[in-house]
Amino acid sequence: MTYVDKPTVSNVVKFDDPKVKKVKKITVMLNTGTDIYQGACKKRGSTLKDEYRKVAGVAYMDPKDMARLAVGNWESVKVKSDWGEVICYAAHSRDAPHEGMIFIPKGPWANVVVSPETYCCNDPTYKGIEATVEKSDKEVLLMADLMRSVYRKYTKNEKNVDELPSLGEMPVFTKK
Amino acid sequence: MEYILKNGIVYDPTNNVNGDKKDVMIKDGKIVDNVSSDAKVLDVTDKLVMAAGVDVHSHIAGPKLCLGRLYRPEDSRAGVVAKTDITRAETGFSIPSCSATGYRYSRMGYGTVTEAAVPPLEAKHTHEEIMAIPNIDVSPLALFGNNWFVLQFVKENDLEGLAAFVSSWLKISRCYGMKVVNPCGSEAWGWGQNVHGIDDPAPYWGVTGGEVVRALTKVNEMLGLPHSMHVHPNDLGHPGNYPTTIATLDVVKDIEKNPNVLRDQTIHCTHLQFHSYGGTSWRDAKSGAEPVADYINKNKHVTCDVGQVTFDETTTMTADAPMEYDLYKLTGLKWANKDIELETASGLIPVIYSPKSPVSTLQWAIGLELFLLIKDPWQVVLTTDSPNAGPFIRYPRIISWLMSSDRRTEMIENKEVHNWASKRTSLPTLDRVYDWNDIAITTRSAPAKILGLEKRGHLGIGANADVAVYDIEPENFDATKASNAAVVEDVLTRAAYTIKDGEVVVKDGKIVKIVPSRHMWTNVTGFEQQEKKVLEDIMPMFNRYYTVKFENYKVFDHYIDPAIEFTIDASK
Amino acid sequence: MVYEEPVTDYDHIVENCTCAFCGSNCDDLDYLVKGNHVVAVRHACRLGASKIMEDEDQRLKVPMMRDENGELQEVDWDTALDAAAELIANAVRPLFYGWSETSIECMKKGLELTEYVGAVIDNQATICHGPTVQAVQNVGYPLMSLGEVKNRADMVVYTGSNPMNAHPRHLARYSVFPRGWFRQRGRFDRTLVTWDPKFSDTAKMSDIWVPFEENGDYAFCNAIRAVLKGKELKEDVISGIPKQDIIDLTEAMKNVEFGALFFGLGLTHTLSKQRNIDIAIGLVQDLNAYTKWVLLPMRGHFNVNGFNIFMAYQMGFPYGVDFCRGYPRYMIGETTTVDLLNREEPDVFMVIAADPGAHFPGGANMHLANIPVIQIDIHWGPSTELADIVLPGTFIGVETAGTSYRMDSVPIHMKSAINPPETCREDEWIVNELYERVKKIKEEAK
Amino acid sequence: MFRLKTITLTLKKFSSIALEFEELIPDTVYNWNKEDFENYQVPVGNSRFPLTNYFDIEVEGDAEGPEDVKMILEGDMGRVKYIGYRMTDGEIIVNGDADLQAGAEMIGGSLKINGNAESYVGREMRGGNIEVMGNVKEYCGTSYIGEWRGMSGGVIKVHGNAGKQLADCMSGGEIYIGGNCDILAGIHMTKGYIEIGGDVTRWPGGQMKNGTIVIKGKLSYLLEGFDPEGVFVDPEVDGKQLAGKYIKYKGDVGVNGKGSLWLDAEKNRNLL
Repeated sequence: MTYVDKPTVSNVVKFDDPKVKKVKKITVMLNTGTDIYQGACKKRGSTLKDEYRKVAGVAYMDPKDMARLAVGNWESVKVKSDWGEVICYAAHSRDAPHEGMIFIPKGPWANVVVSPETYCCNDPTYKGIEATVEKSDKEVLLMADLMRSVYRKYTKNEKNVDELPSLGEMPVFTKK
Repeated sequence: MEYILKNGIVYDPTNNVNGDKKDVMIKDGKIVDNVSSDAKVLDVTDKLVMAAGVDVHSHIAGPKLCLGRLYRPEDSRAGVVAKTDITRAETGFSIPSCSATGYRYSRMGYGTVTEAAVPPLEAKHTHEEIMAIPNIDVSPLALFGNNWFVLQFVKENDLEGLAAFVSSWLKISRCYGMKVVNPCGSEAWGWGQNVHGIDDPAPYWGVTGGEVVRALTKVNEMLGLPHSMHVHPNDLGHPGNYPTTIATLDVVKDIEKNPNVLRDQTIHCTHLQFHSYGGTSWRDAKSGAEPVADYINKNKHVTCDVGQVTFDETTTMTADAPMEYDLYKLTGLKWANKDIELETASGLIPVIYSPKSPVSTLQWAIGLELFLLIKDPWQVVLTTDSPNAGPFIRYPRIISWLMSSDRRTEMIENKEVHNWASKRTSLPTLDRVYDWNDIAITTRSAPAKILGLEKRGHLGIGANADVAVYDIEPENFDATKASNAAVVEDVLTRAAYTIKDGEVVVKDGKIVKIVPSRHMWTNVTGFEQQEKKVLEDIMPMFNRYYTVKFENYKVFDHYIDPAIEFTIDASK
Repeated sequence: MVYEEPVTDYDHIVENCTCAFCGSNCDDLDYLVKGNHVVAVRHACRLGASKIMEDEDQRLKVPMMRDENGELQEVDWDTALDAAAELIANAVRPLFYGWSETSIECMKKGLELTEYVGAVIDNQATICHGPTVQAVQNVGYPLMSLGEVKNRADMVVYTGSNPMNAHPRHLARYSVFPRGWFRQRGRFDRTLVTWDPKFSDTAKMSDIWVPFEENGDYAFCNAIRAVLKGKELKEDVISGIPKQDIIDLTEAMKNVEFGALFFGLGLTHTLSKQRNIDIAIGLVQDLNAYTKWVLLPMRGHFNVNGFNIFMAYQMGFPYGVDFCRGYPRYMIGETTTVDLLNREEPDVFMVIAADPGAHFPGGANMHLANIPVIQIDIHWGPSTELADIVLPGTFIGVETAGTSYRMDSVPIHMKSAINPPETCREDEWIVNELYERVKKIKEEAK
Repeated sequence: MFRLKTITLTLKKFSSIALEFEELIPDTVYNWNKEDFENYQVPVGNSRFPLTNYFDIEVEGDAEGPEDVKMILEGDMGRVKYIGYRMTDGEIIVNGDADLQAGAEMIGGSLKINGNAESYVGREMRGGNIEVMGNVKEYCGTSYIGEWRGMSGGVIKVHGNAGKQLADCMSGGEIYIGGNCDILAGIHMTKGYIEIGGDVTRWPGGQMKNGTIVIKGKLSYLLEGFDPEGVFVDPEVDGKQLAGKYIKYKGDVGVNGKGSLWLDAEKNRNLL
């Protein structure tokens, strides 16, 4: 079966650009939505796989913003909003330039930081969310591990969910 | 199961039974002349007994309806009824949900309803809704008046090809007959335009409405379809449109009727009220009912239904899309539109018919004029073009108006309606009243005959056992009294019994049984060779300009279960 | 991506299959079948192909239930169905969500179950085009079937939508590239316009790109409508667009023969949500006074529109319908899924042919961690990580036939090409089984 | 002689699944005694449970009609929907927050909420008075979805802030917001009077056909669809005397609207 290990992104981040001033953290407007890599991977059903975190656990950024944070393609960043924080990859946006704006394809990673508020219009706020981005040395979690650490449905009494062994890239269940 | 309806007062015009006290016997879903001793006796002594109602023109299932329900939750909310052990929840006033549609027709004693506008591309949708409607058989009519293939055949004057196209498209869409709506006008709407009169050609095609109606009527008789050409003429709802209407009826006058059909007419003009306006604008609009009725009185090749306005807040929906946009410009209410590739267009908009409004009142009065001026009740059928002029649940109220000129006079004199009723129409001068026999004709026998349904609309031996009994004693009740109008409406709204194919589905105005509605469709045989050739000829155009594959275009059998197939031999 | 030789090793081809991905419902797909597997797909886009060439590793094949340690265990169908029925029968505020990736035939059973137990039934429209439906209900809906655009349109506008990513064949099959009856030169006979803050993949190939600012949609459309009414604009720049550009664009839109506006979640998800569509519809209605204009929402799932149509004809309301009082109730923000989850009302959640775990905000999903979740789906997804009972369905349009409605409401019968895995059951069968078993429990309680 | 029946319901158990209160309005309960309430089953989700599961009930005095009734709801009614729904007379006081649809389709009488209220306060209200001491969420005084005839009468007073899309399709009555107001107040409005004491974010009067909106605070975004008609000092608007300088706009021209929008001139100098 043909599929990508990660989306194709250009790689023209100029870290040495004298015009960009290095900072630890930037404030951005976060948008989410679909994109073709996310769509293809999700509907194929490969959501446990490394591919899914590469196509949905990624923040597409403007190269200038990446330079400011000194973060390169496929390095980790922490995205934080009023509703939570999540580690995802940084990658050069195909739609750049759009300084001060990041795009995370819809998926479990985006869900952590978007707003559930519908303003009585049944549709939550998936776009135009204020967030901060900073470089991180943490690894982006695989889907199953992310779901476990965010919702803790079956690990309520676990002290430290993040130290549990990874659930991996294959379904985990006991056969008859 | 056998039944015997005892001592009812029976009105069965088809068989010249005019209010006689007699029994009606039922066996295996048919009317019979005797039943065994274990037949169940239903005592209906002195009660009004008729065949179940037949509706010749209504909009109850399909894309338009669904769009209406989807974008008018405020209308759905207006008819909410909770589920019971037998019935599912109901919603909707002017555009009821599917189950509500079946229940409400059934409660009024109706058994057969014509869905008057099916775009073949979305025929599956119509049939899906018919599957969701209980207790009434449905005869859907497919739209042909603006179909590109039809326009092409008419342009090339290829009637043979057109006939083959029609017969195969009836199979593909599983429809009962042909419908033409604002011929060439809806195609013009593809460019935001309309046509005016029957000689105004559609842009690019250079074909006129008159030519389309004539060609399709010829084909209809060539094939001998059970129902005739069913036309919604051009210029609907425009003051001064009655000459167009008469011209449309006259353009087919010389066409021979197929000898094998039950019906007498070659053309059925629907919701005639909307097509019988005089004047030049709404400022000087007046009734055009007299000339139109006069033409129909002189011409037996024509039948019509009225499309009576009922003074309700309703939803208009028609394949006459340009007309709906005109309405939008008038009222500014929320306008919906749905154009369908290579076939048709349609539009919707909520409308409020108010007795205080001069225009609404004029339309109301014109409808009644047509009922009263057309002499032969077999030529004029009761409809509201539901929901366009009003929801079908108002039929009983219309009947109360037809049966009492006192009630009509009362409405005019007590200023219940605007004075245009007397200033712009002849209604006040018409004191004719319908008796129960006339009512039976206009709501059962005539529509059944016009549709070419020999087993419906009457109680003769062998007819389908579709029967309605109403809790009223015709012999001891004066329907002409204005004060009795409310009683008539009330009683006819909730049948004492509605029997469908020999099963009691309504008792004392309540649904007691759910039976699936059947899909009525016409299967033309003896034309296979021509059909094969035509399909080969048009396939390149189909493949290039439709957005679905031909294989996925047709309506499969499982969408019309259960079905009634009307097989006709076109070679005869 | 590596180059692969075309697949030549197959038993037979099944033609004219319908794609079970987006609302374009392309019905011209050819499946190359070997054994009981689709080994290749012709004519599909990258999205469609990837869904049909599914990931076998994550295919749900057996019913599963959580054990006391919260681990999923394979169980037999009866055990799983009885447990699910028990939960539903005893629920006070059950919510049945999803439906957009299954057949109308299955929805029929689902609605009967919903009505019987007095549940809330809702679909993905509630998180995508719900605001569109609301706007339609407020101001109207001038739409068309896609062939009208293909045959007539000389201007096509996409706004808040990126079909090159979400509906890859939309431009190629319906709107921009195909040769139409009145547009024999295809792309050359049409002007393609994109209104979008981002220079999206669709904007990149457009003739005109109007990059209005984020959340500027409403004011932008309002300005165009004002210009149409002959008003002199006050500001020099509106929503980030220079005054003159707006005037020129308005003129251009007035002077086409047939214009079509397609819009997506970029409108429904930004600040003024349904009002963005509300005013866009108003704009199209205004334009019809000058020339022909139509619009259409870019629906996401192959049957998301189907559910809305099905609910409309069955119950008079399109989505978010609450039967808890015995009659249908539709109240935006009160009977809709995300609001109910935010309010922590539901006590049992059944998800069928949908993936809230992947698509609901965490704040809403948090409640799914507190209540029993029943999942009916074909793949192991984020929702499976929150599911207590998992019932494996079958793949509509590949393994099971069914009815769907395209984004423009054209009904399509999706045929099946291969047999489902023996251990899976058709969605319709599963939901009907639940209905029968719930009825049994309820009747016995009486 | 003066009669009064006081019915006090004090919350003792909070249900996260909302209770529906449309049956407990003065019109239906004026002749109920304590036992009637104790025997009453309140709708909760798809079931009904005894009212006593959730409330302590006190009933004092007697009434001949709804006008004699005073209902007091003590505690957090944040999960009690449809309080005062379609009431025609009498008085309801909520000492706490109120859930969705408070005073929806109200015809007469008065409803006072000594706390915050959820969305749909006074939806399609036809008469009577609603007073909210705290904030209201979205769609206060709005119409039902799809219905183009919204709130047609009565008065809504909110001392706090109002959420988005206040009074959608308003076609009569008066609304007073003491605090700030979010986007699109009076959208699609055709008649009636809206007065906002505080600041407004964006686009008041979008697609309004007629009616009046007065904004005494700062407006951040005005729509292009509004034409200035000059500055007026101490204008009289819909029979109400406003103090100070106001800029008057007419709109929304996008729909040939004849509505009037009044902005405090001092707070909105940038528009002068």
